[in-house]
Amino acid sequence: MNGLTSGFGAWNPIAWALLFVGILVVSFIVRSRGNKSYKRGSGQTKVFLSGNEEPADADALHVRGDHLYWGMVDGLSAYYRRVKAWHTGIFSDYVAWFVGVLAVVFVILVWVG
Amino acid sequence: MTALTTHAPVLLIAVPLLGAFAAPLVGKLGRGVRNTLIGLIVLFVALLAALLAVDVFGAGGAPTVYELGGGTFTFPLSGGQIPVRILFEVDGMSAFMGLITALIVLTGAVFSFSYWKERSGGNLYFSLFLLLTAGIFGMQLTGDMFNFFVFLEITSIAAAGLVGFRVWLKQSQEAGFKVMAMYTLSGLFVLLAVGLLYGQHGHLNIATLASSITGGLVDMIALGLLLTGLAMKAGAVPMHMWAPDAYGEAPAPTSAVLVANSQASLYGLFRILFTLFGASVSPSALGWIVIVLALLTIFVGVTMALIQHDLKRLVAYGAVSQIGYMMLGVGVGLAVSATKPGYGLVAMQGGIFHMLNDAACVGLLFFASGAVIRASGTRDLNRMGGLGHRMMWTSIFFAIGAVALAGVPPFNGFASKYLIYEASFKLSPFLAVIAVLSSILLLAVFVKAFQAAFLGPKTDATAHVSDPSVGMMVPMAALVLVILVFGLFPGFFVDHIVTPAAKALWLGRDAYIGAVLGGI
Amino acid sequence: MRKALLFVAFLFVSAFLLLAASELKSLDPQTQTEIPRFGSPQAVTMDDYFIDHAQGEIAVNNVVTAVVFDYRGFDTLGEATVLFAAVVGVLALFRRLREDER
Amino acid sequence: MNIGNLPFVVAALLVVFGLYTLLFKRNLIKLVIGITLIETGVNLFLVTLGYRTGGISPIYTYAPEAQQMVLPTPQALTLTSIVIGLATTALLLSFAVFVHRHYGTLDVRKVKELKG
Amino acid sequence: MKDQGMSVIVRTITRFVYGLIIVFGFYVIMHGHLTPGGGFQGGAVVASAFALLLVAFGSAGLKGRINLHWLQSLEEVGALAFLALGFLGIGTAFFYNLFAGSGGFLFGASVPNPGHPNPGIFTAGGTVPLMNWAVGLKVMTGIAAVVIIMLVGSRKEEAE
Repeated sequence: MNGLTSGFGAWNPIAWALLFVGILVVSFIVRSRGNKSYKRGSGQTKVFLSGNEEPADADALHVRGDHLYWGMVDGLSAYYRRVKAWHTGIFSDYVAWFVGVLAVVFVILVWVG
Repeated sequence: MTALTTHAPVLLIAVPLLGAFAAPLVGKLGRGVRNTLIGLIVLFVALLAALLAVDVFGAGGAPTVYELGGGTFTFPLSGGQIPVRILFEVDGMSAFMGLITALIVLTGAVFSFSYWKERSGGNLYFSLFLLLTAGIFGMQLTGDMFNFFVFLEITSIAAAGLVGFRVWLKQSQEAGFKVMAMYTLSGLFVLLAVGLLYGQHGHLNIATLASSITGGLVDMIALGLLLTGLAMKAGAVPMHMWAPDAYGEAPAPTSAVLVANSQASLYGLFRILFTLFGASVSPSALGWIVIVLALLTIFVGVTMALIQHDLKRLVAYGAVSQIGYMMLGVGVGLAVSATKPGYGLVAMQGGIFHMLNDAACVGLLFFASGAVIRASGTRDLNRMGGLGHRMMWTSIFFAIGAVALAGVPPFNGFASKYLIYEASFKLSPFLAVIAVLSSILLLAVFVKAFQAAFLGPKTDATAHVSDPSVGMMVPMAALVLVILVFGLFPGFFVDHIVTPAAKALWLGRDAYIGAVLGGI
Repeated sequence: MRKALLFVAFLFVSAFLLLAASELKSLDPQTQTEIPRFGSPQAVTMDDYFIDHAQGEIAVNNVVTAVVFDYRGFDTLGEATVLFAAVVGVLALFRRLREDER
Repeated sequence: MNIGNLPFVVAALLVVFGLYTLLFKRNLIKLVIGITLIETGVNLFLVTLGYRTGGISPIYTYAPEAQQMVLPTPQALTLTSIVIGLATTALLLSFAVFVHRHYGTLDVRKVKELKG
Repeated sequence: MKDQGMSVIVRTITRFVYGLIIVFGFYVIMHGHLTPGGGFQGGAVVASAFALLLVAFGSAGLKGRINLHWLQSLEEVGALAFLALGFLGIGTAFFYNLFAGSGGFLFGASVPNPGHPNPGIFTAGGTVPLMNWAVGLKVMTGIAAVVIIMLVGSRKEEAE
């Protein structure tokens, strides 16, 4: 009824959700059995930024959009240099890519059929 | 009621046209009257699409023929006769696409009422909106090649007018010119292909052409023109560059309808590949062309989305990459459609089911990003932050749409992508690897967007923002409901609406031709 | 380099288009041999139906008008819609903006 | 490549010229002209498809008796596509006007705010 | 610069000619089902008369003579009329030609011995002549509106 079978595997979201809820319950049980003897406001709940002081102004706490994944983008810089070279916003290049794909498709189809 | 069902295919096009023609006149009576008219028309259209779907899927997705200006023939034709008038031919796939379009148009119109309240030119905006709706429905329901081209042009002009509607933004004008020129180019090449087919076979009806196409040189070149033109209008890499411009620069509610427009041209592409040329070309070659385009679309789209810092442009690249998943699923099904193994049908189910899921998720994301941009006054992710404190519901909706589109269980995106993964793995593991990797990257993309826009501490820059008005919240909530229902009960929908659509496309070629020409 | 590749692709596309246009064939009714299609179209059942039945069914002397407005009237509706869409689009582009939108 | 189909080839040649204009010209107005060239070529191709040797125009008013007529369908299709071309050209030119109003230039290489 | 149109000769000739152009356009629309032409062609001819006026007298000379709102409303009326004519035959099917050969008063006459030449029956054709009129109205007003908007709009831009 609510499951999917692809012939090689199966996917049942209801069962998945029940399992998820079960895991949540277990984790809450584990948490409730934890040590309750620490005090708020003391050093025990202080934010640990690798030993530095927590910055005062709020803006410094927020990681802006492009700063996230900068390492990944930097690692892929070779790929991104090429791909960005495609996306010149010039209209003639749009038509050029269209014509190129058209030529390739023509060659393949005439060669096949 | 039965009369309504009988005339549903043409009413789906004629009623939005009526609204489009009447909107500028009725708008002179005031905004309330106009909005009432538009709302009634959109509701009626959704009802008609539902009726048509119930009718067609009740018959197991068998094609039904509607003759415009009929009375000349009765279908299927007896031997020797040929259809001379324009025919509408509705099978499971068409009805399925009609459901998608009805969903997006309904929510988009309701969203537009609030979104366009304090803007000028509302009458013209809603007129173009309904024209685009009528064009999309026409592309999905028609059974005549030249009529398909006419509706293609209607969608092109209406979409370009909507993209360039905010004339005070310079980027919107640039995007409007580019989109209009590219759409016109694709439409003209489709028309050239139609002319070639007419010159060779003397017909314009899809079923008649499909029965008489032999696969000569002229047919092959016409196929190439159709394939490339429609793939460009659907936004397949490397012909996708217009798509982020269009989706990103259009007003938020119309970006979702533009995605539905791309899906309609994708439907036209599938109809041509399966029905029109299904028997005359080796399907594996066509299938692998589509698969290669799909892989490029998935990977390039998602990697380009990763480095965007404009919120709507980021979502737009995500939408481009999702077009690739549909092409991958259906391409796998097409590549193996000579020897029909079991996983071919699974792939078709995945690709076609993903159209519906993608429409819901991308529509929700565009609505949410439009609300965010309207509230924060900027589109730059680097200058956003901390919006989640005061826009709680919008952030929740955005998160749900993002994880659903990225294919995180138990949402609906995973249900369709799961089928695509399994079936494409059976064809070649490489395809599944690329698909899974791109899904993970897409999740990373939306994590970036969510973190940059909604998370972060309260700042006085976000002191004035708040959740949008109820008129904008209701469509988003409706799409969230759709996502949850499709995510929790995928089996039901796959069994009842997706499988008939997939079979109509994958196995229904003879039925499609026979519905017009009889048992030939 | 890219320009050279582009030009080669352009030449390919042009060659295929011209080839397709020149390869349209039809069969000679007397001698069953392939002749150029221009001037002697072969598959004309639909058009002959229009020419023969236009006066009887629609009572119109101008067959082209019969095709445009009756047999393929829906295309004409779509065509009028396209023109309407263009007019609405141009009106929308050149409309008078409100002050806060400039 | 048979010479009997020369009219079709000429119509296709117009399409090729329009494509060349789109690819290698830099002025937005010239790009619009290229698109209209393609469209003219397609229309010419369509209307040429309908020709029969010695056929008269398919109109029965005062027509000579028992004379075969040219095919009417391509003329209808051409009529439709001409009006569609008019509409697209009007919208494209309006967009060109607004691009010039915002960017101050018509050079397609300078109209590239939307990149990446 | 203010656009004052062209020289006296052109303006004088235009005064004589544009009426004739409009009359010819209406003739083409009216006989669309008998002679070459039809709604689109006739509408384009009438619109060309508007364009000629615009060229001869200039946008400044034409200010206040042509009401753009009226043109737009008339175009929508023409489109709605065309759609309504399509809806007339919904009893059978959309775009069903209800009046053709019905003998009714509205273009209901039928053609004697069809398939052969005849002088042309003006009152035949059913909804086809009516559709010609609707499309003609729509096309003439639409094209005129587009031409006027684009000219006036670009003039305004130059003035700024």
